[in-house]
Amino acid sequence: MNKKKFGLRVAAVCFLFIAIWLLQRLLMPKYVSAIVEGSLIEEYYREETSHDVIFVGDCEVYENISPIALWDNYGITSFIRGGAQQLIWQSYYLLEETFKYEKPEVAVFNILAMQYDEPQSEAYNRLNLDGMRMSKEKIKSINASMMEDEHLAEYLFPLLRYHSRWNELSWEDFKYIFNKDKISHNGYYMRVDIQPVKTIPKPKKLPSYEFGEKAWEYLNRMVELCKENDVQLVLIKAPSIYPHWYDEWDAQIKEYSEEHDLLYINLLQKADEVGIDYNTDTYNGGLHLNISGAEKVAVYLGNILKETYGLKDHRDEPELSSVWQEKSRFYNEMREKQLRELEEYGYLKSLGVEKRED
Amino acid sequence: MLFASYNFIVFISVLFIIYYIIPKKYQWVLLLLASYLFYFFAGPSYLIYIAATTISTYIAGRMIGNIAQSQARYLSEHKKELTRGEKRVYRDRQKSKMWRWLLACLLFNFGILAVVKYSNFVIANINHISKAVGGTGGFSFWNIALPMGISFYTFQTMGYIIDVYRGKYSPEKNIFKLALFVSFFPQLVQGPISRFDDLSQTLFKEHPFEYRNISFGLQRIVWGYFKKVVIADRIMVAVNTLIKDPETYQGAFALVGMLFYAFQLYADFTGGIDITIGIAEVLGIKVKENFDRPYFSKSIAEYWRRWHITMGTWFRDYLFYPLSTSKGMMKIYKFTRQHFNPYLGKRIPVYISTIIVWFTTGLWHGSSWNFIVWGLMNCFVIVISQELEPLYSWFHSKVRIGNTIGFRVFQVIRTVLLLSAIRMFDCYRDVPTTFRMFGSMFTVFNYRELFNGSMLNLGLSMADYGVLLLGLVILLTVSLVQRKGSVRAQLASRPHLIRYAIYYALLIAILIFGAYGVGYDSSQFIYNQF
Amino acid sequence: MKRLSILLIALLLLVACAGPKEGLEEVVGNDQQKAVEDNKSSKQGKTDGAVEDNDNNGEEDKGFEFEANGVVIAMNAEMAPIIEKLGDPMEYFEADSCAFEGKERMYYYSGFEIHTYEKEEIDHVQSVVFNDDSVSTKEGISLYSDFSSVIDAYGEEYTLTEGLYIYERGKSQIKFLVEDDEIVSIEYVAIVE
Amino acid sequence: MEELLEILEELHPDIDFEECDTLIDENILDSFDIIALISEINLEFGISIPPDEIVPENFNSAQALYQLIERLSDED
Repeated sequence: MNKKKFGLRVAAVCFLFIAIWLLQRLLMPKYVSAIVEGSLIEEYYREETSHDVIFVGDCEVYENISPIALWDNYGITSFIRGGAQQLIWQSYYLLEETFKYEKPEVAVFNILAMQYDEPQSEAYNRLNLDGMRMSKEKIKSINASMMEDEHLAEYLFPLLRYHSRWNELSWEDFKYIFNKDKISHNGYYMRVDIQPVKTIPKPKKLPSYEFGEKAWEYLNRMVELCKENDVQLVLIKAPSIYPHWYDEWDAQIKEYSEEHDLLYINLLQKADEVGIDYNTDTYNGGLHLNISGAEKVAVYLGNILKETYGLKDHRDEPELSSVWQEKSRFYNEMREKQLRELEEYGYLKSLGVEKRED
Repeated sequence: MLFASYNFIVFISVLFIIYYIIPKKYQWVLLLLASYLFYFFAGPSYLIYIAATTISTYIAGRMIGNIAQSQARYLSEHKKELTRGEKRVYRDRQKSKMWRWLLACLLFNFGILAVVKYSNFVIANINHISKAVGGTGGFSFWNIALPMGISFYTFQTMGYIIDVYRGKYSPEKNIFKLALFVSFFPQLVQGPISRFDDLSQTLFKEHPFEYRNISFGLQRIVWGYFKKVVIADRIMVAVNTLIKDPETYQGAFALVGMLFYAFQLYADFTGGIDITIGIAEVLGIKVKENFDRPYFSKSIAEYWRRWHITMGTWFRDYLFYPLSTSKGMMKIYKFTRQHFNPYLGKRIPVYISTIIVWFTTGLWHGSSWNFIVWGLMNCFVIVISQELEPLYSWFHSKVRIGNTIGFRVFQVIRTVLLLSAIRMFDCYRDVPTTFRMFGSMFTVFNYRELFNGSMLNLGLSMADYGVLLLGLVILLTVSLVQRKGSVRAQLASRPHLIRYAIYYALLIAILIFGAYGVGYDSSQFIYNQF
Repeated sequence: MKRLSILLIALLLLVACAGPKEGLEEVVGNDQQKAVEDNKSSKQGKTDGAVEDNDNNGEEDKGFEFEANGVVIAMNAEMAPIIEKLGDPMEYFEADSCAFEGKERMYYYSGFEIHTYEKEEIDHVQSVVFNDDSVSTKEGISLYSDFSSVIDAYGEEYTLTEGLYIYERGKSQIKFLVEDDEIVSIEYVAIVE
Repeated sequence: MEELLEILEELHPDIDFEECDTLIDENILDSFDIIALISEINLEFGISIPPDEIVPENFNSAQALYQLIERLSDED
């Protein structure tokens, strides 16, 4: 085989791989205008400055806490690495991965995910895993999360998963093939609309109130991981009224946190203290807080974190200040935009929210 | 491990690399290990079955070989002193010894096949009869898993032992080589059914790395996946919707289901065989072709010589010929000849054998009456057209259209329709349903419904139909190009740019348009039943 | 007459196959179909299907149903007509599912509640949960009765995990949670594909 | 050879078997003929032609067929 022929063959193979890689970029969902929750995990990699606090957990962190309010009130820098129905092992591996980039002072984990001991759905796995950069932790997380009919290959090469989107491609898929707009505020998903709590569903009796073995295992590992990295672990239960947080569960976490000398804050119990008004601070009947509620939680939590762990106020540091000023600007701009939209249409049309009938 | 699974692709990729790295004299050993690993993934307990077949056949083969050897030695040593009659007596005695070994081997191995594959069918039939005569029909079904590919490797291995018995070649002395012949993994799942003398020529050889083999083999594999994953697995969604609910999908939909199934079966089966032969080709091994553009056949008899060829020749060599030339058949021949006429004498033994062969063929396909009826229908059509032959000749002598292209196209289409109609038996759940559905094509006039959007309720979208149509065009084109010889060889003489454009387009088409992964869950489920 | 016979033969051509006269292998064209079918049929259990009675046991497929005020509530049934018959619920709650569209809705009626799931934007019954002993299953079981009554009514074919007895029928389950031989929870659940 | 030609001519009186060497290739003998032939040969010569000898080369001409019969009877 002569040199020229060999060179041609190499070029041909490279061309193939580039073509496939481009197709993969094209076919992966962009999560820009619908299901924006899918963008949360990857936005962490855009951060250029470090954080005092890292949040992990399900929608009860990324919808209920405003990092911008933490900065504005206490000069605390934070990021929420939350995802829809994030399972505890996904939270654990996200923390492990985060610690490779930075060592925050505090890690906060929302404890509701303890209820799941098994992978729940492929779709939620995707929202939490696809955004992660390739790493050992990502693969471990995938292996812990896969449903029975999922394959590692489909995570390593998402084209295998998303190839069937070829007939639903939209302009957006081409537009954001390389770069996407930022949609979150350090992992916080903003909503300004309001839907008050009208009913609190009755809790269903459960056969067992014991958390599962796997859930405990990862909680233990999370405690260990934080200890090793010299990070303070804080457990919280966000003030969402549904899914129901059982007293039996609360007791177990209380006991566990005392045993391991962790701070456990049940914000649901302390909703009055936090100042949550379930008539104005939630956008979907008490499941998730809106921006008003998220800011109240941030103020309340920030105070505790500052007092307990002596977190520094960075507001007088010019470099950080300018970064966070830009974040605040984007935050306020989006709030204004959503408020305007709400006024105009009566609901948040751009987020694909359905118009409410009531 | 299914062909269309990530595991399998990783498996063969790793195998290909190791195969050409290790010393060449161990290549066949690697293949044996790989085959057993492949089988292990299918179900560890299945290994017992394939090992039992291998060992029993090995022993029987060696014993028959020894007898044949000692017979040859004895005859040449005593060439002079033995009379013709004495030789014959000696030979008959030896033959009957060999026969006993052969018989034991056949009974043992076909016995295994019968038990694992047909016992529940037999039990179901007994229960049915017993219920009909007022009994309880209370035999419960056996819970035996059917070892993967057992019909294929049993047939292949029994072909070997019969050949050894017939003295066609001497038995393999190395049991591990025989084990590889029995279990060679690319053809384990769906054939082709190879002959030992043919396959062993390349199977145990040392194979140097040859670019052409690899390149052609990989092309064939990609082509196979295209047929299987893009076409067969996609159309399967609609086929399953149609045949699972015969009450809803009658008339026009039965016709659509029939045609779709023909399309699916072709793409799936020939695609699978392409993958098999392609893998073997990359390994430097030559596996016999199993298809010869079967849907261009002009008659059912011709179709059966061009579809699943290795199966057909197996039945011919090991069942039809022995049966039709057996002592019993000769007696029937003589009897009918003397008491009726030579015409009947010629036909009756052949037809009896043919019917038996087709019954067996049906049964081989599956343990249900559907398949038996399906086999007998094929037989019926072939016999009828045979008997009507003089009429056709007369017809053609009156109407001279026999050689026009139009008439040939008509023959081809008629043959495809006919065989598709017969194949409805392996779609629907039972024989009466099949007849009902066939009838509905002529009695239920809902052909207009095909155009009111109900085709989009079968699980396929407009885009899917687009892909299928394109796939059909590509299949047809390739088949037509094939008439001029190997498509890959023709491609190889084209400029690089065109060649690579075609390879890449095919590969990317599989990646993008393949009906695999999430979103095709239902088809995945159906797929597993194969 | 001649015409007629030509027509007849033309018809025969359609039905049967006139190949040219062929040699050795003519009648022997006994090939095979599909490897793949080999496995398929066995796994599909066509074995049984071919010979067994076809009259499907309708009851078996139907699944468990709850009946309240003469209204039948079957699992996976569409919810709209049920609301129409039952009247407006005493209370109503809807829960967004995180990130994706589709809501879980809960309708509270006297003694029980109905949960629904969305499929193609239509609400279907996901589960029925008993809230007090004013309602009972079709088989006559209500909350706080003895567990033995369940066995009497539903038989022994249950699966048991941590005090939860689950019976399955068609695309539905009925679950009894038992503490100290007393039924403390009764729930109908749809099996959703 | 004579007996063999007799058998053949009985099957197809119209063919010149001494000349023709494309009996199979030209589809003169169909499978019925082959099977009948094997039976007749068995009756006439007492020789059974084993299934693996049923290949076109052995049946293409009367000469080839006769050689086959010779070969098989030689073994006895």
